[in-house]
Amino acid sequence: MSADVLAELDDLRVWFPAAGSAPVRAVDGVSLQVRRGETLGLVGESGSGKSTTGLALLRLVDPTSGRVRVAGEDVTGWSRRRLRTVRRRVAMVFQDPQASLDPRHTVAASVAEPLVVHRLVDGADARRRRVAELLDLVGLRPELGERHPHELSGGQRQRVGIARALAGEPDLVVLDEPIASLDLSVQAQIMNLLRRLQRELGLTYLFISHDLAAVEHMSDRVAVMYLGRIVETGDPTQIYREPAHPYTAALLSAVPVADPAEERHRRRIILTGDIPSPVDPPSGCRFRTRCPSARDTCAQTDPALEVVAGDHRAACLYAGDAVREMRATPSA
Amino acid sequence: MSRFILRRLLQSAVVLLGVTLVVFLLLQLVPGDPVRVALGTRFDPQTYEALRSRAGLDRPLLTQYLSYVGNALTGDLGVSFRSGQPVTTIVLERLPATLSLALTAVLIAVLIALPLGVLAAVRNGSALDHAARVFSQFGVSVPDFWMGIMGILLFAGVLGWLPPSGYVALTDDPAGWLSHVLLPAATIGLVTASILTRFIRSSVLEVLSADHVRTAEAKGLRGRVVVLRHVLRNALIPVVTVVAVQLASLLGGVIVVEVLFAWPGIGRLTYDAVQARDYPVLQGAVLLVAALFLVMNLLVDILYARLDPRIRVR
Amino acid sequence: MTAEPVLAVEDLTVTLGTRRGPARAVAGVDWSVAPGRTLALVGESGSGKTMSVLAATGLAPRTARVTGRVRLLGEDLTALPPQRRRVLRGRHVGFVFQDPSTSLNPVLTVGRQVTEAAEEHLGLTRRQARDRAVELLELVGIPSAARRVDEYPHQFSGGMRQRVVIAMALACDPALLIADEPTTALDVTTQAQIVELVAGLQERMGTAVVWITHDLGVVAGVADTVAVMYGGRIVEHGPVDDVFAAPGHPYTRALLAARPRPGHRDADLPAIQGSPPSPLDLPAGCAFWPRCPVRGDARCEHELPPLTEVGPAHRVRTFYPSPPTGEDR
Amino acid sequence: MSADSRTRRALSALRHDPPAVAGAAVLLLLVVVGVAGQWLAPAGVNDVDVDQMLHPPSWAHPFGTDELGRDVLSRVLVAARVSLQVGVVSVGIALLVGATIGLIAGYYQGWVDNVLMRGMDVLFAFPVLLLAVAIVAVLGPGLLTAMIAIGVVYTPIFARVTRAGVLSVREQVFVRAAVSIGASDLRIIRRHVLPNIAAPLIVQTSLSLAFAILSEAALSFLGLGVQPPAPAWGRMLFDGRGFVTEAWWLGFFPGAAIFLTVLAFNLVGDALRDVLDPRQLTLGEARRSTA
Repeated sequence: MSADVLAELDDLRVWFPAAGSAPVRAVDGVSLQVRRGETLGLVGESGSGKSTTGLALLRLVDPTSGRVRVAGEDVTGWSRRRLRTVRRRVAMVFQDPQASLDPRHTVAASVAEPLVVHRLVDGADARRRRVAELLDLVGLRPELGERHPHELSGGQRQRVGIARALAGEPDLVVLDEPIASLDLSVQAQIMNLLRRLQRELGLTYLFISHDLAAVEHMSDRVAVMYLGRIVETGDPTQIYREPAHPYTAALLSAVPVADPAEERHRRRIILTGDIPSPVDPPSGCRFRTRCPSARDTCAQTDPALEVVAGDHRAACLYAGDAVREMRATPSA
Repeated sequence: MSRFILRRLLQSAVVLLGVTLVVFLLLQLVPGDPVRVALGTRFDPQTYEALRSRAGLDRPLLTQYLSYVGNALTGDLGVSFRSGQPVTTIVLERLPATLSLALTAVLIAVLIALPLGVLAAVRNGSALDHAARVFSQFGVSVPDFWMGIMGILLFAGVLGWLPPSGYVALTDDPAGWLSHVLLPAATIGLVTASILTRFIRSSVLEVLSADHVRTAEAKGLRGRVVVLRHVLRNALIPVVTVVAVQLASLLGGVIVVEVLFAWPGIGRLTYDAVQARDYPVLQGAVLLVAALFLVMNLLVDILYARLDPRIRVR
Repeated sequence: MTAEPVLAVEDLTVTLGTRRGPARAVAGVDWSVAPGRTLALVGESGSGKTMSVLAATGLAPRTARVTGRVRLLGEDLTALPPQRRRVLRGRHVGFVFQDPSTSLNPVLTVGRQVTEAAEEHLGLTRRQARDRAVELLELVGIPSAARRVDEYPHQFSGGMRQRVVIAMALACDPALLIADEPTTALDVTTQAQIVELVAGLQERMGTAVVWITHDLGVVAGVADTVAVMYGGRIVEHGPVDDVFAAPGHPYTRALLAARPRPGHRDADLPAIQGSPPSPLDLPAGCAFWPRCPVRGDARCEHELPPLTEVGPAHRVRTFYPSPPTGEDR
Repeated sequence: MSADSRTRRALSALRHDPPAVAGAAVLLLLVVVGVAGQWLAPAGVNDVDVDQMLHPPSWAHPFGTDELGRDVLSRVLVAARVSLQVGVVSVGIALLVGATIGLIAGYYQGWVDNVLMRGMDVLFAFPVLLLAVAIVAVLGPGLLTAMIAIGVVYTPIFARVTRAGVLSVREQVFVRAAVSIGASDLRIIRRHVLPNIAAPLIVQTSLSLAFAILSEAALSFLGLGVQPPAPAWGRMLFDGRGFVTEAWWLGFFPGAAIFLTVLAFNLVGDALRDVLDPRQLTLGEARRSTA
């Protein structure tokens, strides 16, 4: 793992035991690298396994198979105690700002927890000063430190979550749906804040979200996930213009555009049916049961991520052609 | 579904085994020699030797326990230190009295708590709601034996409507049984009613605030239909388990009420066994009650699974 | 030209009693929707968009004080006795709520729930109701409806459950369908299916639709007219094309600009500072004043701006409507 | 726990809740009587006065006299100490042992959880009073054994409440956040789990005190509590039941004392539940609040 790769997953599988049936294959063979300074976007719908992938990277969930490497170490089999040493390097920001803060603790106490756990400052004064710095860094008045989470707005709580994540001076921050439960106007504030912090502190982000527009806006590279697998990866603007995998095309086509004229006249690719059960995914390509241009061969082979052009890859036997075919035929 | 039952059966079996261990160990806690303590003034060597060997108290602890469990499985719970009669028959004789008292009490409780609890929730904040809350608050706090004494004073003493105590078997003379069971059953029933009222009220309140009830209102269904079809059905599923648990706990015979009303149930038997230091009978009574409790709980879980389609239909 | 509106709300005000004092969730709102047309109510949390619809149809919480006039198919609901209002609502208005996993009764079969309104209001027998249920489930695209009509909600996926809720809302062939964030809890591909489904049904049945959402993309796709709500009031109201092309109110403009657009990755987003107001302490003047980039003069803070015309049927509630040119989109 | 605003808000809410205030007042009175009972008592608890037997309530004997001519008021006052002592000590045992078991079972789960909780199920299988009676029967009646018996009997309830609290806190996102920060299990338990299960435990303690006092009264009613001539409310009721028709006060006053004490603990317990348990607060309010 070269120096500038902060975290890496190698053919990761995370299966959860399910009562009375085969295990749920939340993540079923995912490999990815997060390089220093970049924002890797992980986009997909519910059931795609994107959050589980993030949790596996932080070893908050035990992998069933495959390797997890963080900050140059293969931490796949490490015990919780041993993991604590590496925890400081990788921080996490959660979707629900209120749930991620202990209601009994003041804002200052929550932000200070990494400082105390890793003994980064000694003495209460130094800690108080550092907390004030962190709150200011995320655009909050230091006197908010004495408040409790329920006295703050959603946006303010998420800023506290970010301040806490930065307290341990991490290299990599995993953002799990950081703006999903915020109001529209507040979402923009938090996205701007995250970008500014990345520029100022040289942070690396894994940005997990179902919001395609936000992922495109935030990410240098993006990976689209479906039913526990990465189906397409590459430069977001390029992929959003020329998706190679039929699922990505359908996903992009499903996002409504905030322009009435365009929204009324654009041709949509409407997928039929529901996402299959992750307990026994379809044979061969797992998207074939919903893919408008699926062929017989799709049922036999389980396509790997093949290069389409440069850094742009897709896991489809007919990458590119399938999408062109879908767009040619009138919408379903 | 069956996997669920199997797991619960296994669990209950393990707990029952644990119960037999606790009941067996009770005897070991007796300071000194249980038989000598039990015989006390009535001590004579022959009975002492006979009882000791019958109970096999000289053998090592483990063998004693294993034989106790082995015998228990075949229905043999040893013999009474006092009368020498088999414990099993003594205890089973008293079961009908406790059963009839417990069932009557729970019936009274449900007849009071169901309407009161539901109405208090549906008319949340009304005078009835406050009354229900005061009633359940008071009911839970009243010592049942005090209520019994006051009941005897009023209905037997002052009004003379009911006998102060005593028991008549239902099978012998139903009218006589009824007049005797009313006061003790009401005493227990009021306490149980207040527990149930509180639970039913909060269960109904919780369902009333569920989204699907708002959906039903949106559909313009009549108030009664919304409550009957969309509230009660959901709210009463958990209530069934609470009622069953209350019934199961009353199977132990509410000792104080049975003592107060001279009701020859298992509770009274336990009290007499304690007075007479008749430990095998005490063990037998406690074991039977705990076993009944476990069986009731098992039935309740299975019933709950049948009632709630989310569990019944996988 | 406009047909008799299916539902018309005039000067609707809703005040809720909460532990921390009275909260004015809706402060004088007017809107209406004609047959076959779709009105979108858009706004952030606490804007009063859902409460205005619930209050209009008599579903506001008991502690709420509702004033103003609400005409459903010509009858003023606020003047009717509760029973009559209940019947009118049940018969002529269908509801689709946000969370499909809690909108259905978990212990009742899907078929029973879909047509119980029809039994109540159209007098269908149990037999007829069951057939109607299968018909409705097929109409909303649920495979093998005849078998699934006797299944329970937990046996359906999120998307399928929402289709059941839609079938339920259409059971009495209502004149109006109220959809309160019907696709917010769904994935974007499922959302596309549901939007497609509702559009198709509306066309076929001529139903008027009030669609509540906070997603501007959805508004652009479904709405004929749009009302932007903020702090319990409508701050902009007009045909969807005009409002999107030339937003008159600073808040609408800011909302449209705040969404990330493909290909604009380099620039930061023009975010609106602060957060939406709480109905407990609504400012006296314009509710958006504390966050408004324009803030023309003192009147904004103390005086409630009236609704002023900026185009045909296009009104904004601000002292500083932007000129109806489109240059700052 | 810092004097956070949630606790201040809780205390102020308590003040405006009449039943809670009444309950707290009675409890205060009980503690005073419990501590200073014998000095407050107008007469000695065992002053037998043959020609004063079974006198109805009067100025001299506000609660009347019993079958041995003893002043019932004095005996009730002194007996308060017994009930309070048994209640507090037994609930203390149950809280300590039960909460520890519940904490371990809830946090570590796996076979530890299974073994501990099956053990608790075993104790749960016995009706409360029946088990207490059995324990006292073998250990011999008396104050200490009553405390032990009631303590043992209420341990499972605390184990279950604690375990449920720990399980629900473990699922919270802020605990996962603490793990992601690298906090140790011990720190997570001390800083995050315990403070968040304090509320249900406080409520359970108050309610259990009520039931413990009822249990003590029942035990002493059956003659298995503190032995005569020491006064105990339950025993006074038992002795008085024979005279209930001609001397109503023998049955009424001791019973009323039990009832008031238990009611007080219940009122305070319920008030604490409404104030401390956020779920209670949000249940009604959230569902119908502004959308």
